Amino acid sequence: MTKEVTKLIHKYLRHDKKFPHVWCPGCGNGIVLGALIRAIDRLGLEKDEIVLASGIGCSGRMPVYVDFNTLHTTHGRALTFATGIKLAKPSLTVITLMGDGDATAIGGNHFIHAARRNLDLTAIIINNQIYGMTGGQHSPTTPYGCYATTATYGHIEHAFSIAELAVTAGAAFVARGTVYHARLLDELIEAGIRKPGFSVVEAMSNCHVQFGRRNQIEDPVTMMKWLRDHAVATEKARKMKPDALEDKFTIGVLADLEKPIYTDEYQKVRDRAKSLARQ
Amino acid sequence: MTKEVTKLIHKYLRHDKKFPHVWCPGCGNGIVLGALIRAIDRLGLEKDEIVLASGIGCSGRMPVYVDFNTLHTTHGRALTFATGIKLAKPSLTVITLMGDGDATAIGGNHFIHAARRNLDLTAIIINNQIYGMTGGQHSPTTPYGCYATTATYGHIEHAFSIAELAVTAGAAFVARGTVYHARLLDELIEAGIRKPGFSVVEAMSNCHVQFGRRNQIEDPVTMMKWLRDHAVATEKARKMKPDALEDKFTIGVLADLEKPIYTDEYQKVRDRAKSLARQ
Amino acid sequence: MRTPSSKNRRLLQGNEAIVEGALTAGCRFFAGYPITPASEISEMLSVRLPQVNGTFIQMEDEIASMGAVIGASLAGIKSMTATSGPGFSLLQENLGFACIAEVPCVVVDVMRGGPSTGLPTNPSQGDVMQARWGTHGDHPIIVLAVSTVLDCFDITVQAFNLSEAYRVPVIILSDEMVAHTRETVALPPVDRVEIIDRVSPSMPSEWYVPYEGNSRGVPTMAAFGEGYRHHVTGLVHDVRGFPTQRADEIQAFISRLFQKITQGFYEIQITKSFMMDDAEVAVIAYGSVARSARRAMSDAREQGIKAGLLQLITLFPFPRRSVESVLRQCRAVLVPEMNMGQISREVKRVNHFACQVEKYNRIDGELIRPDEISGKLAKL
Amino acid sequence: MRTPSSKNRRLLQGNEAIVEGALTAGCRFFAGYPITPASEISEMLSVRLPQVNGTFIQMEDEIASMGAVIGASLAGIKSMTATSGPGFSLLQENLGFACIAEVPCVVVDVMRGGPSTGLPTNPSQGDVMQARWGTHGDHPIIVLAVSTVLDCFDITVQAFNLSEAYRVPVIILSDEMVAHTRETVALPPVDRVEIIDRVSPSMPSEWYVPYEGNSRGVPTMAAFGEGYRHHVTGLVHDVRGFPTQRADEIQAFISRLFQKITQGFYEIQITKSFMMDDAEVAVIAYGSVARSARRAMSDAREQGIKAGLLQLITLFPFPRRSVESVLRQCRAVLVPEMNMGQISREVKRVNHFACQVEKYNRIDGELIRPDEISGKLAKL
Amino acid sequence: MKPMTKDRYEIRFAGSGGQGIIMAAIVLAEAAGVYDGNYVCQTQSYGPEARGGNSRAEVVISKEAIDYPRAVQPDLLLAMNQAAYDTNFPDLKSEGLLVVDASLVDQVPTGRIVAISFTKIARKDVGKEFAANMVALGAVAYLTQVVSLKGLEKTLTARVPEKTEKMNRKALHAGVKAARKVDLSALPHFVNPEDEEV
Amino acid sequence: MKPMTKDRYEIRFAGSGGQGIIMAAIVLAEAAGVYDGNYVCQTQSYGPEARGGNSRAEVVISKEAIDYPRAVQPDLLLAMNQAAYDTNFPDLKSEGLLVVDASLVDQVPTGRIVAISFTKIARKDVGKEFAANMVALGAVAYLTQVVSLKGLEKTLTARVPEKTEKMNRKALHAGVKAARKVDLSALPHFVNPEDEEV
Amino acid sequence: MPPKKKTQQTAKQDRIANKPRASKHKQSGKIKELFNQVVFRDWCKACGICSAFCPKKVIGHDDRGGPVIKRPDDCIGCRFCELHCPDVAITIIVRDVESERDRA
Amino acid sequence: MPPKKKTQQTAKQDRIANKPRASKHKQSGKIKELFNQVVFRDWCKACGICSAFCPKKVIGHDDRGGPVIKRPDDCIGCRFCELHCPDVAITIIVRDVESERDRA
Ligand SMILES: Cc1ncc(C[n+]2csc(CCOP(=O)(O)OP(=O)(O)O)c2C)c(N)n1
Ligand SMILES: Cc1ncc(C[n+]2csc(CCOP(=O)(O)OP(=O)(O)O)c2C)c(N)n1
Ligand code: SF4
Ligand code: SF4
Ligand code: SF4
Ligand code: SF4
Ligand code: SF4
Ligand code: SF4
Ligand SMILES: [Mg+2]
Ligand SMILES: [Mg+2]
Repeated sequence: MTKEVTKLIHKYLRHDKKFPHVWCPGCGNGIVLGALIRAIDRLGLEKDEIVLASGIGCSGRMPVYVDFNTLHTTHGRALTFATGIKLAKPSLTVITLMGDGDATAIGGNHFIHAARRNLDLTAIIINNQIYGMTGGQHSPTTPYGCYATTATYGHIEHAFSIAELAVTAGAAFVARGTVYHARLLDELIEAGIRKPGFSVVEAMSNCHVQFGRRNQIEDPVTMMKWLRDHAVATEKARKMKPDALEDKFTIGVLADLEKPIYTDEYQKVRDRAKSLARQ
Repeated sequence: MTKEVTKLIHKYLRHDKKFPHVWCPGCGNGIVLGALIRAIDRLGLEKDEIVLASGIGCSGRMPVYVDFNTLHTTHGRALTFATGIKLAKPSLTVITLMGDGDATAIGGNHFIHAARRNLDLTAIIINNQIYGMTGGQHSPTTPYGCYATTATYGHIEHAFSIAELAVTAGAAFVARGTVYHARLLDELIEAGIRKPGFSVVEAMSNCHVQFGRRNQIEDPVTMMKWLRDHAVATEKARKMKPDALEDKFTIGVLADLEKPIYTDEYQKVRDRAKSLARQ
Repeated sequence: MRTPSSKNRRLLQGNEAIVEGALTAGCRFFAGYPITPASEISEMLSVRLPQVNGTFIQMEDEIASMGAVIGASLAGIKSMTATSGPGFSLLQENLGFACIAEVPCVVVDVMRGGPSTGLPTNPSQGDVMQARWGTHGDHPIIVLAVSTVLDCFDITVQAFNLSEAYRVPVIILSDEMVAHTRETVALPPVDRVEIIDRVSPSMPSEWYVPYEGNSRGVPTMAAFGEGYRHHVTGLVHDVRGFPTQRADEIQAFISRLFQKITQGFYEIQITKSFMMDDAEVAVIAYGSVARSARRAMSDAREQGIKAGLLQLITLFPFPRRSVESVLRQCRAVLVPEMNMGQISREVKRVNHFACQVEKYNRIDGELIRPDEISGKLAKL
Repeated sequence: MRTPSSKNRRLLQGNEAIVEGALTAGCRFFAGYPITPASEISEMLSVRLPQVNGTFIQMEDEIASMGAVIGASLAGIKSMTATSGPGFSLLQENLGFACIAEVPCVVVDVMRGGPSTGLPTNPSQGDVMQARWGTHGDHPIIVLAVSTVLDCFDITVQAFNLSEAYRVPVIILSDEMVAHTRETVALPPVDRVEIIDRVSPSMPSEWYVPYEGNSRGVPTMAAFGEGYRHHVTGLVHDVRGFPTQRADEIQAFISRLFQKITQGFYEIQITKSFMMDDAEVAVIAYGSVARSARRAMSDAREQGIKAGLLQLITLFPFPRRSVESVLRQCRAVLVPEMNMGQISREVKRVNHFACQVEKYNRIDGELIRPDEISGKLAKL
Repeated sequence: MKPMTKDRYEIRFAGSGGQGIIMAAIVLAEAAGVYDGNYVCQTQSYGPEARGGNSRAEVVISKEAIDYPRAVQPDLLLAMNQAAYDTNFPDLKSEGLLVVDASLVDQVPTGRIVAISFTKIARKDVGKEFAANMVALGAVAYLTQVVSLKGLEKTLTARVPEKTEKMNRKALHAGVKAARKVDLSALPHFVNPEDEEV
Repeated sequence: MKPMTKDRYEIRFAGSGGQGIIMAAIVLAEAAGVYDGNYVCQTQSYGPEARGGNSRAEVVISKEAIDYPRAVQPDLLLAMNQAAYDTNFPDLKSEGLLVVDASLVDQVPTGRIVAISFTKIARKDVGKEFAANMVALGAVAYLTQVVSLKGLEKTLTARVPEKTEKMNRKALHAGVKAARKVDLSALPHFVNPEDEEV
Repeated sequence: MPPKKKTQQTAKQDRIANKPRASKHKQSGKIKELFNQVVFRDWCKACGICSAFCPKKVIGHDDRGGPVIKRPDDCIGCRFCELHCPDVAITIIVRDVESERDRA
Repeated sequence: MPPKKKTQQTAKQDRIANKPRASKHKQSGKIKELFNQVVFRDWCKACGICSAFCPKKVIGHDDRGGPVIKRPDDCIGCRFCELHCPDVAITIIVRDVESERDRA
């Protein structure tokens, strides 16, 4: 993988679309784009086999740029469209790409139900802790005390831990990475796609423009350093005291379970239905 | 409490509404109704101070019968209406009453967000593991392998643990009871209402008509025995091996945390806003 | 359920006939959320679809159901959902997506009394205008109304055919009355029913322009995974499917969406005439009320009134031509509806004639009776 | 933000003026979810409401926002939400609840290009019919359209007043153009603005019948927690608020919902006439297009055309009387809209006159220019 | 069995939820429609919960296609309890036939009436009180002759769970038997002897 | 300062997102409206993301209430880069005034044009390239006389964050100063000497 | 709305044990408390819960599943029946022998 | 749609190191691999990430934040820059001294 990184990325881009892409200079979305493509390349999947479905948000713009079957759904609903696609054509590799608001504000219900249902989908969530596209309103992952255009006096709500929520809701594979830890992110996305069943990869990312600006972090570099300094590997975290973990978050694999997969189960339903009908 | 149980219940009923109520003979909803009223009586709350808001479902019919400020909202949205009420008039004791489908299927998102936000609301969820009102379709808590009108070949999805979901989402108080353990249920509801912050009381209940009938449990008594035999007190469960807990569920208090309460926090926002405006 | 097969006759409920129609039309995917009085459609399809290698899924709500239906259709499978008012309101945003992305699909709305939770077990025709205008932004859509159990079968097949032919969502408006009425019907064998499928691209994939209309304004449609990689979005897009803000491209795109329907009026706008040849007064009705109207018309004829009936199957695009010819011919027209007057507004809109248009409305959850209509007719 | 106070003049954006109007009208609760081009309303209210002991909350979506708005209103606080097309579609189910339970509240829909995600940063008038018919079941509702920044203030106050007076949700239709235009306006001091509040019951609580209309058909409204314990439901209910399936009670209830609005037509149906006295041709317009129309009318007058303008502030209940008098008077009427023709349908519906009704539509995300309208006028 | 003579015959069954009113109507409709070759139209109305409350089902049987699906004026009304009788009696055609469950309708009304203790017969002869609907159906079939017993039996085979088929058939026959004792020509008032025993 | 002579004066600013085009228009509008007592109407259009892409803002200033809020034909066009010039030039009134940022517009067009290196002035004289918008605003104010410098200064105090006020004021004056060197009567073509130095 | 019909309802109540019983059994040294089990037939739906779970088999059931008070004096006042009756249809009242005797 | 304009784009690329350098340093006993750092200026948004994190300070930045390759030969090919460039605008290519010399 280490060789010709950029060249292989170009193989998957839609060059007839206007590049440079729409994202702000230094936006983490671009880094996740690279990680996703590298993961897919390593998996050796055909472009035709892949569906990338997003919701609405800065992150939601990603599908435009990549040469797969791409879908830009309504805000929060990517997983519902993905569910239909996967059930209709289980041979497709269906990946959804969502923002933190997209996946856990308006789309929170679909998220937990997809986790419960365990269809073989991969949900990549770019968590920049803010509504980027609409101009910096607080999201369900905006930390307590931070500032946002709808939290001018400091945010009074508490943040969801997206990955933890996915675990409780029943996801088969859950991981968290950051755009600073790019190689790890490649691996986590690769593992998520490889995993049969519902996988969640939360990618902590920087929106220095809408989040950073209001929280005294104006540039991508400082935000990436923040990500670097506050991430603790899951294995390491297990050995740490709760106090030491207070302002940290864990990265790595949080859950990896064997659970029956919806499409397999449904095939059994079909078999049962047919044999009962024959009776 | 032990004396004159029924009489005190009558004090809170709306006698100008047609009793007996609409529920099937032996339906657990009636038992929860009793528990709720006893809890309120023990808390010594005035009827005028209480708002009981429900969604749609068999359970959602409860508010009609009780002499509080009552509200029968749209399916799944009780918590959103309750949020508005509480914010507009924080002095009111706002209780929501929801079915499992109501709270965790269509209303799942409001549920986890209410838990995250930590407004001082009490959410009572009657979990009968089925859609009662619409005729026995599977709900997000219908166990794997069970039968329902939309799971004729056996259910292939996995159930949410409502209380556990509430814990991860951030609820300040979470408890689970059953309609068999009525005295405990009284206490849990009482504790839930007493608790400042968002409290969840999941009441496992019997719908022998829509759930039972299709799953070889045709009468309320058998279902109540099932509840009796599969519930394990949280304290006891902690000492048990995972294997032994396989087909069991825990009852009692699952979480009880100190978290800042939304309305208190918002009062601080108001103070800050005013002092900034004065500058 | 063991069903008798004597002479192919069956006693079916309206909801059941919709299921049969959908299966016959080739529907192999259903996502839904239970709601009275539409739940039987879900329930029966949960039994039937897996028998034919189709897929049924109960989603967490109607929004999710509509999303899944669109997803399945994009993957090449004919798909459908069924709901009633409250759910129909919820799925409107995604329905708009189906409109703009031209995703064929069928949505059944079994109308009950409204607004809000309303009257869950009573029939109504309150969602007619919503079916046309329920999602935001100007959009074309097809709305069909069923009136009998046999209709439920026939029109469901039609709905899929139109949806596939025009790449447009089609709404079937049923109501609690039609949904739960049982009638004996003899369904045609599958091979006798005309089935239309979307046109798939046949050109090399490099030449595929996903949103370029053919002569009828309808683009060919490639399913995901068939080698024609393309982009689908709810944003206004150019012919390649990519978002655009260029006024000329927007104009061309939205115009085509409407023109494909306008060009198909002849095929899309279905009505039925009864005794209209010499009619001096007419009833214009649809749905279960059309049955009462038919009886009322017979009764009125017996009383010597030259009455006729125009039954609307297609409500939108509003069958202007047929209605206009009735308005031109008749002295007076009565539009009975189980709402405050919705289609009567449309009839009035196109009434440039010397015809008196009267409405008759019932909003109490009861089907309008024939004598109410014939009584009104007698006074016109 | 420090604002200048010289002569009370301020440079305000349309969205800002809506905020000022709402605060002046007594709105003390806002629940919303961000969306372009309505987000500024949320953002500014998040700053302003806590200053006046009000409450702002950003909910998880628009469905939740609408629920919270209804809850707050039931608890006695004037409340509002603001959104754009996609969110407006989502909140329709709960909006229907507000209709049936007669909960005063104001919903701002800042229209952008649609359908679906459409054109998020372009103006349109695509949601007009949706504002009237978006929720299921027949329901009465009031829809007002704003056209200038000052309108945004005035009409928002009006919206709250009508909502409180009639216990009906009021929709304010704005569009991206109006929302983001900045103008200098001098807002009236709060004590000069007429504010209407819902009528609270004054009888002893045992006598309180929560859904019994007064002479105007509007029931008094008790806030939760004030001693008038009652039941509120989305089901059709009797005068006491309890669910009913009795046809007579249903009939009486739904009729009252409509009659309270019908009886208030005189007060509710607001229009403005410009140069109509001697007009031979007229433009009927609303929203930002009305501004272009006004200019076009002046230009046409300069060219010697006797043109007039009827600007609709109230879109629904459709101001039939005003429109009819224009139709009666004029040879021809032009209805320019940034949609495929929505209000033009209504104008045609009430046109029983010898007036030619023409529509002019633009759907490319651009505001219709005055010269387009005057050009059309010249040809009428 | 006499052939159906009228072009359109309207039947209404009324009772409370749980009495199997709708199932009886469905079986009647299917028999008359699928087996006897008539046009039929079966409708019902019920409360919001489908449990308890009033329940009402209608069957229209005709030799021609049916327009209005509901009973305009029932030719036959079956009332399975007092409330059902009270609400529905005014709708009955003047020359229409009223059939009541004598076990559950106390106030015996005037007019052409057949009162049979369906519930009691079900309990005693069939052993299951809830089979009263089929007992009543048997009686109605015999009294009206709008449907063939053979059709009803075939329908039962197709519609009801196999294990209950025998019981339902028994109930049907018990109903026919009880109705045989009725002399329609002796109306307007008749009380079935079974009832006298009480 | 000369009073505004025209009834309706239309100004368009065009550039790319991030150049502060809209802020400049807002300040102009507020000054002309709130302080100078005119009717003003300020509008803009932008792409879906509000980051990068083209940005366009208009101000209409009038002694009467303003009907159509947009510029019908701008009296003045300020183009802050080549693309902005290319797209917007055709709309300019024939006798209208074109002002361009000479640092960013390469192809000097024909016609009545004032080219000043706003960006360069901002960088050199103000020390912040992003203050170019205020430099341009100062120049526009001086050249058109539709707004008072005093009004602009007061507006700055009200609108911009306190810490940037001084810088913005400086930029404004730098713009005025640069514009002073322009002899409008010497048009149709003029290049500001500042630019010559490059 | 306060329950206005209270007296009416009380009147309707199915007083199973309407004559006072003097049966004071001595049990474990102290006087055993006695209870009346009052079923409100209008609301009882004969679900069978009270009879199935009564630890002392005080409550039996008729052929429709409705409660039949069989051994009223065996009742220990545990109130399981009362707490679990979904229809608020059964009430356990401490038997006040004195006052009942007075009224008799 | 396959990227058809590949050659065109490659042509556009800003070849910082366009003449071969023969600088083979001996390091820890084996021949040090050398790399070219190719910045695609059309896409680079001058975010500053590559320069800020380059462990060997190979990349500096101009006054707008854009990358300036300062010490190309110090590059260790760690590809941090390449993996983190949000705009796919920087490529690290193993320097093939032989072929570059040939072409020169
Ligand atoms: C129904 C609906 N409501 C609101 C919006 C407006 N909206 C677009 S993106 C967005 C949130 C974006 O935040 P996030 O999902 O975190 O994505 P990001 O932009 O941060 O990548 C919102 C609220 C919408 N498009 N649709
Ligand atoms: C938007 C919407 N969708 C569907 C329904 C139909 N519906 C009513 S209640 C219900 C589910 C009831 O299940 P649950 O919440 O578990 O309550 P229960 O009846 O079991 O107490 C459904 C799907 C509705 N009322 N509104
Ligand atoms: S606003 Fe934030 S998330 Fe959106 S493109 Fe810019 S930096 Fe990225
Ligand atoms: S259907 Fe189930 S939940 Fe509903 S009332 Fe009956 S037993 Fe209770
Ligand atoms: S528990 Fe209540 S409803 Fe059930 S049988 Fe006993 S008294 Fe009757
Ligand atoms: S109180 Fe206890 S012992 Fe007495 S009847 Fe009830 S359940 Fe039986
Ligand atoms: S990381 Fe990429 S976009 Fe950022 S400065 Fe370096 S090359 Fe340019
Ligand atoms: S590959 Fe590593 S050392 Fe070389 S330029 Fe990039 S970051 Fe620096
Ligand atoms: Mg985000
Ligand atoms: Mg349930």
